Amino acid sequence: MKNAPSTDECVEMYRKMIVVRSLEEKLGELHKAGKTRGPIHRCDGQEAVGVGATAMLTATDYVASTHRGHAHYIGKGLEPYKIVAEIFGRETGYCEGRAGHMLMGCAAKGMIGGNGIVGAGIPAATGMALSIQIQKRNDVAMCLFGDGAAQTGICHESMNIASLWKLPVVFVLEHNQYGLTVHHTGQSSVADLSVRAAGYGMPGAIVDGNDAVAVYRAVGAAVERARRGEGPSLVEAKTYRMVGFSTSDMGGYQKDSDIAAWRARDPIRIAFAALKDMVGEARLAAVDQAAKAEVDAAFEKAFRDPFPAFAPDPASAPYTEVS
Amino acid sequence: MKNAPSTDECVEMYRKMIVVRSLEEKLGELHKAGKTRGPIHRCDGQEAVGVGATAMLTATDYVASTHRGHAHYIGKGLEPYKIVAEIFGRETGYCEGRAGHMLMGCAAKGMIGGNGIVGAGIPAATGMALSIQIQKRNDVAMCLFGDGAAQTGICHESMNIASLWKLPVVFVLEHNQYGLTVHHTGQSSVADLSVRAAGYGMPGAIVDGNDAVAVYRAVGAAVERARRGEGPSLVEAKTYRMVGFSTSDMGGYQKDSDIAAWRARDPIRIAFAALKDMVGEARLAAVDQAAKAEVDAAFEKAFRDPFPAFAPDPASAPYTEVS
Amino acid sequence: MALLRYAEALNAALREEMVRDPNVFLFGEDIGTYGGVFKVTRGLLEEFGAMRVRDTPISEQTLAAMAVSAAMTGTRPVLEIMYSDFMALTIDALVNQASIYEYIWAGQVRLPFVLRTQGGGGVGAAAQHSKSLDVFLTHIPGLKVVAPATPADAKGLLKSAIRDPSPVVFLEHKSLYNLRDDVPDGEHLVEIGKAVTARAGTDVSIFATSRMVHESLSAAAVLETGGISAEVVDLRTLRPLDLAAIKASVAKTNHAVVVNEGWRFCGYTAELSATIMDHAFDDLDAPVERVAQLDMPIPYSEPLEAVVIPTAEKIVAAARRALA
Amino acid sequence: MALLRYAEALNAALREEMVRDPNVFLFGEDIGTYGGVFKVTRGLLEEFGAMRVRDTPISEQTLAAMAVSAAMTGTRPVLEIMYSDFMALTIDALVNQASIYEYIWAGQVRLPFVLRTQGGGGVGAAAQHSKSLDVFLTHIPGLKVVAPATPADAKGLLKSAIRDPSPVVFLEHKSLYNLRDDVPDGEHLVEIGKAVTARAGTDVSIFATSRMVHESLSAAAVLETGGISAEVVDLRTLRPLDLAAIKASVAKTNHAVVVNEGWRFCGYTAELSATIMDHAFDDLDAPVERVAQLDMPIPYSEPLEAVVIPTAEKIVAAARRALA
Ligand SMILES: Cc1ncc(C[n+]2csc(CCOP(=O)(O)OP(=O)(O)O)c2C)c(N)n1
Ligand SMILES: Cc1ncc(C[n+]2csc(CCOP(=O)(O)OP(=O)(O)O)c2C)c(N)n1
Ligand SMILES: [Mg+2]
Ligand SMILES: [Mg+2]
Repeated sequence: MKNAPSTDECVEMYRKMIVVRSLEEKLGELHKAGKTRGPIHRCDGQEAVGVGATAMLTATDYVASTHRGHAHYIGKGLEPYKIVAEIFGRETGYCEGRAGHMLMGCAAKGMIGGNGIVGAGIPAATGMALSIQIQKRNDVAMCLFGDGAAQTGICHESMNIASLWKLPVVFVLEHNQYGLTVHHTGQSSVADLSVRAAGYGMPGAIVDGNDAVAVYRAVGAAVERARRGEGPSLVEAKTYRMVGFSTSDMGGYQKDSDIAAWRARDPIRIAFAALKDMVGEARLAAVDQAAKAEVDAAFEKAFRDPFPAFAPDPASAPYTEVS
Repeated sequence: MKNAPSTDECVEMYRKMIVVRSLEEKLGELHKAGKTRGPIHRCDGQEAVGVGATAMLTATDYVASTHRGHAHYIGKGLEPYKIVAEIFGRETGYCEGRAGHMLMGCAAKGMIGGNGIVGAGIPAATGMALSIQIQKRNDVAMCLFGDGAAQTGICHESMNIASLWKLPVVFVLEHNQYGLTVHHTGQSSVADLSVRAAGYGMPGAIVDGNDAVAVYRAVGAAVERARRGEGPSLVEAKTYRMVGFSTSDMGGYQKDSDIAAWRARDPIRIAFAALKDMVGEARLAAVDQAAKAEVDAAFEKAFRDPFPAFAPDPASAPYTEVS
Repeated sequence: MALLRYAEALNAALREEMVRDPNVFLFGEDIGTYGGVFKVTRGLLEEFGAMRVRDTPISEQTLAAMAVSAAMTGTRPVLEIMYSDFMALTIDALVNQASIYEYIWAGQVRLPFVLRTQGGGGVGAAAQHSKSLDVFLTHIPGLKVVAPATPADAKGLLKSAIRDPSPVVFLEHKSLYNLRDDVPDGEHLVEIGKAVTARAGTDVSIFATSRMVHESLSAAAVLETGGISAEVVDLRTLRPLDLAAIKASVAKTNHAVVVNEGWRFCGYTAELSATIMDHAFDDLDAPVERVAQLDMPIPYSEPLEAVVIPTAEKIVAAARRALA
Repeated sequence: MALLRYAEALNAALREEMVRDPNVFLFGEDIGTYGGVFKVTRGLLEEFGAMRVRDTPISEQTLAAMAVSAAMTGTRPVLEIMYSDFMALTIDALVNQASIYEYIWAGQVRLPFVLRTQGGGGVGAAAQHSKSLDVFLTHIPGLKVVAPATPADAKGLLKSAIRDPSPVVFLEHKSLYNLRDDVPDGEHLVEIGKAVTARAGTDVSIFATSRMVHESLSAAAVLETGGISAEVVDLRTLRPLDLAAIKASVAKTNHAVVVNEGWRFCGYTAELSATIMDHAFDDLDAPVERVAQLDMPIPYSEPLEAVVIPTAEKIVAAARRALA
């Protein structure tokens, strides 16, 4: 089938999901130890969406992410070391420590970027797609966004404009059932948000967000369509956030039974099951080990790096003559 | 049939449409004569929507209007004289000349109110419906808004919230084919905007916006539903603006053939045709004459009224101790 | 009198006003089941039910507009906007809607709503969750803007805000929620538009808002050791501003420092400086010194953020410059 | 040199820059087929086609956000927001997005976009179509804000704005579009951040922006008849502000009047007053006088609106107070 990932691509997605999970778990430990600063939004359980949706993109394609972007960062090819350095405010981070975990960007890899304003990645990707169209480039723009973000006004405005102008953008909705703590039944007037695609005259699809291959296929088809100049699509990936909304989550609103049920459908477990007969457990174990080692090394190295020195921002100067 | 207007109601809608048309035409003449101030947005050709949609409401129901609100004002029972006085900035206007034609409000009649921010009436009505629900009142809130306004983010946010909370609000979309000068094919990604209702799990209907009775029936059903506590509905009334977007319109973007075709379907002509056998032409002629006379008298009286005297706004004082 | 955290004082004010007036209701993101991300609304859903304590979708622009129209039609909405950075999404509802109706409809409606939010930096929340956008609000006619610095004022001002017939924007500070202090029980109202002298002094007046009041008090303690007697005035209400209190203090000290956590250029300190120029120029022995945030985005990394946000040290330096 | 209306000068700037750089494109409501409600983009759709001149849906918030991200990715968007009142809808894109990236991404991206809008009162457009919300923009780090008062500056500043690597908000005035004056042909660039002396004088400096420059010139003519020599400085760029020009003028006249059409409280005149206090206190013989819009919504009726908007008479009175 068209848009199906190769076996190597599947292994690579598996590897990236393990990188993300290791990163998230390590961040969780460090938070408990009081060693993080500011809120950190982990995506444990949602890795298949971010990794699967970005796996077929090139470096000149753009991705606009969210506050919960670690899987998108890794999916788009960012290095764990520079991500970790940024999260810990080091000079060697992607943004020299100025952006932090939520707002990270790497223009060279087309990750522009994390965003802490819920929904903001949607018009951002739409604008990038406009830019691509005007420059007659063959690239696409993608935004990943949550079920909470789908209720924002800019989501509506962006989808309307994208469809009207047939912009090369792919809307990937990570439906993880919650805003921060508000269940989707408390924020979305319909259960399946992809039904809204019809209101913009664009295709809408639902996919199992815990199956990276399924995500790859559905999103891949949308990416191809966008590249052909046929306009945007909406892909709704159903998934679940297995940890707190951020490191400051005090809990109490997720059902234990839900968590258990979704843990049984852990995207890494699903990928493992699908791959183990294809490539053998040994290769997967090696991949697993290497991924974890890379993340461990990233933390070790980053923690030894210096903090940045302060420099003023010339673009922000209020006076022509600096006083 | 339920929700069908009585004959008297039909005659009353006919009368109100003539009041609106006379008002608009008189404003057009005065503008040409250089006697108006600021932009004025006429609704010639759309009278059946504003008048039909508001005909079954009571004074304690609320209507949130737009920049093009004259039919809504008259529909909700406002007096031509005080409307005209407001449009000409007189002390005797509904808002003592402070609001002008676009922003007029009459709280006592539940018209709150005109609004020059496109789309703003939609969350306004939604908030009023919330207020009604919290006070356990039996009233409904309605907004009328354009096909341009339907593309705004607040339209999306409001419809989602209204449906989620089953608020007693009715969304009446006046699809007059244009924003100011942008044809609907240049601003709406779908031709029939009511398809979007499905994205909020609420009923959506299309109605002939040049037939006041059809509008009354469709909106009336939605009003009943809202009053029963079953939540919001979207009614899309297809119509056409037969004059410029405002008194400053320089034209050039509407097709003559379209204007001619819609003129043939003038809502007043349609109402006349439907009524003339029911009540006789004589009664309609009398209604027509009285309506025009009322409008003429309104202008005459208002023009003799004084301008307001300036008074500061205590609510806006920047200092506790007035300096 | 009870020893309460700032967040608990706010919670008490909300609870008391909801008991007093059935038309008061709360809405906002994560305020119900979870009790608010800063736990200000904890327990209120349980006590008052889902009709009056509503979790909402993420739709700030519409929520603010709904507060305006709900207030016009018989209820007293209290809306929580989670971070003051997101107030950017409410500006249309405030400046194009809330601001105008009491005046342009010639008194036909009043708009008794409260929009609570919290701002401020210093905790590594980075460029989109740390800003102090006070002037976006204080510039708007028809709004009142308050910013309590203590638990007692948090309670007293919030109760007054809820009873006020006009829109009140209520600015909390993320670093004050855990501040614990005595709070009067029950009917404790603090008048909107009245500053308070947080510390009396004779040599220099420091006018400050929100968390900067505490930085100013620290600064005053340092200045004291250098023999300088600083008066710290907690403005409490940013609009309408208590001009009499400002004039009286400047008349006494003849030197003024103005402190606000927001950006300097076109920020709230600009108005304070200009107001003092307008009304107390002849009392001034030196130019008013402004202490504000550096004019740039707030960086994430701790050593960078520390340079950008105003501190007691900067206030001390400003006071010394004023007296030099 | 040609005699052009302000709107025509803007049109010439857009056309020239679009010819020069294929990555410049225009979008906004009613700018294409109709040529803009103020006719600034007249003829450009016909000349450059629908790919580069786009009519848009009514979606200001998203359009502004799209300008930001399109600018980051290789194009130079010029977005028209029809009325400055609707800028309220763009504040999120400006303060939470455009403001931050050049700094927080440590120079990885530049944001060369221009956001054109027009504001101002005096024509009976009422409370939602007449405001001057300058400080909502000038308060934001990372933005440049310009406001030409003449056709020549309209052209020269717009060309510079389009070539600027950073976001520029370009404030036009609805009552200036028909102002006709000489405009240099072709490559005429006016540097952003430079004020200009519109009229030299020795007794009092009047610092003004946009249409208020013309009111100030009228005021200066009146003052002249009373023997007062007023210098009128057209600031042209509101951010970054030309501090050297301000200091030089105040050093000469020792008296200052600052004029901006927006509201007074926390408005742009507050910053001008505070800036002069910060940098020229010792040169001042009297407090800076502020002339601004009354702090209230703009009423519709002509005699009411006339009281609210600043006028030459108010500037004359302020200059006389400064010199009293
Ligand atoms: C405009 C805005 N409103 C509120 C918030 C606070 N907030 C951060 S994440 C979040 C929930 C987002 O839900 P969703 O889009 O489903 O993403 P998820 O967290 O589930 O990944 C909220 C309300 C914000 N950052 N921005
Ligand atoms: C937020 C906002 N953007 C733009 C405008 C300028 N404007 C006024 S009316 C209008 C067109 C509105 O179209 P529609 O909603 O279809 O209403 P119609 O004029 O057709 O009645 C526009 C763009 C405005 N008033 N408010
Ligand atoms: Mg979610
Ligand atoms: Mg329309």
